[in-house]
Amino acid sequence: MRLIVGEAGFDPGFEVNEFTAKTAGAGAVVSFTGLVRGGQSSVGMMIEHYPGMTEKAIAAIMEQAKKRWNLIDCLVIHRFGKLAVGEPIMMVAVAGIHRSEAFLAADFLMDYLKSRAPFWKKEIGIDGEEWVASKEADEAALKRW
Amino acid sequence: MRLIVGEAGFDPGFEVNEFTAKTAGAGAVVSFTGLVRGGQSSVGMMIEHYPGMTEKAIAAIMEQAKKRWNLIDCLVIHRFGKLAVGEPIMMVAVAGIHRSEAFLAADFLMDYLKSRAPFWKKEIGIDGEEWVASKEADEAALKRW
Amino acid sequence: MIDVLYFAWVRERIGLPRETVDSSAETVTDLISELIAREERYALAFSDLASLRVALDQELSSFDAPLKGVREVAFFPPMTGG
Amino acid sequence: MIDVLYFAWVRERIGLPRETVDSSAETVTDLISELIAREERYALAFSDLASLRVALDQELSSFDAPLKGVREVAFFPPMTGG
Repeated sequence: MRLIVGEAGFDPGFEVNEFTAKTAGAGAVVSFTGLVRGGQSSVGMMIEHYPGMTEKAIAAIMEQAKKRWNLIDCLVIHRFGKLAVGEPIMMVAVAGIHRSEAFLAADFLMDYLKSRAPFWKKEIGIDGEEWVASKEADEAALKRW
Repeated sequence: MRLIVGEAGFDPGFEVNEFTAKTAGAGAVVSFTGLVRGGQSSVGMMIEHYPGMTEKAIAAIMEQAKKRWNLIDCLVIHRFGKLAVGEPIMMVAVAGIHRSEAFLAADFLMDYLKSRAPFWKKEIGIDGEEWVASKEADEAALKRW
Repeated sequence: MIDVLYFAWVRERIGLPRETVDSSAETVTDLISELIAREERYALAFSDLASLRVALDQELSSFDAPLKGVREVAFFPPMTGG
Repeated sequence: MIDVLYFAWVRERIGLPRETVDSSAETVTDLISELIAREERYALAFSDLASLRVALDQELSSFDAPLKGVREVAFFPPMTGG
């Protein structure tokens, strides 16, 4: 398992290839990449996090996913700091023996990262900044698992 | 939308990056890569397909996914011919505004490619060859949609 | 005249990937009956229709579908793509 | 002595990211009451507990949790990662 929490940009395609190359026996690799969306007035994003807790919380979520779906491996990269529109914010990659487990695990990881990893996004617009509000649907999504 | 059906190998990471670079406005990119799994006696795979129908069937499935989940774009690459253990067989990539649509669309594409795109896999083992049997679960999976 | 294509183990059992058949069959089932009557290898390939699929002009179809206007019929086992 | 950390808009309202507090509060709620009593900006930050979350020693917790043995308390809005 590999977890990177950092300010630096990353290359999702490179990362998924590196990840796949190390997972002998996998039949299925699912990856998710979250990108900074542009809006009419949005010029970027600022992400704050809780150093220490972030790593612990994500490692626990990965451990849980790996065990529950018998994954061969999983990867999480999550950035903080200032990001421009179009840049990757984070990615997960999951390698499983079969497809269904890989899809479920990636979906699970995303649901948990969204509501249980201590990151807070602030949208930077031309007219000012605004904290992204959490959605009730995000919290509700955890009940699926 | 981009569809490639061919014998040549491909680089999943490169393809997902190319795909992402062209999808302005996407917040979520989900990719799936299917790989040839090795077994105790498995040394590779031979994939047969129905030229003409393959392209038509996949294009129709992509069109349906794109409309239903309001995707920004989607990509399907599927190989035929002889493949070695560890090689990528196929991939899908889906770009959506939000995460949930991208996950659903990728899952849908995979379910349909599995049972509605005219490919037939034959496992090549050290002791002989055997056609991969379809699973009832694969057909049942289509009822989810 | 109709083009008949075979894939995967259907192709292997029949021993060829495609052939042009002079048939006046009205439905897929009729065509299968004509083929079975020809030779043992066809009877073998078509012995269990539940394990077969058919496409008419490259669209999945059913065995009772009419063949009127169809130029290409393909028989194959359930697909295993992805 | 307990380290109290603030994130996102909680940090902005209170005006600092962390501070060390000399407190004998027995629960998180008690600690919040002490902070609110200090200054208006705390009262503002803690005016709606439903929109706040708390972590004790980097584990999500509840407001009625005891503080005995806890070295680090963090207050923040619901997370928006991913």
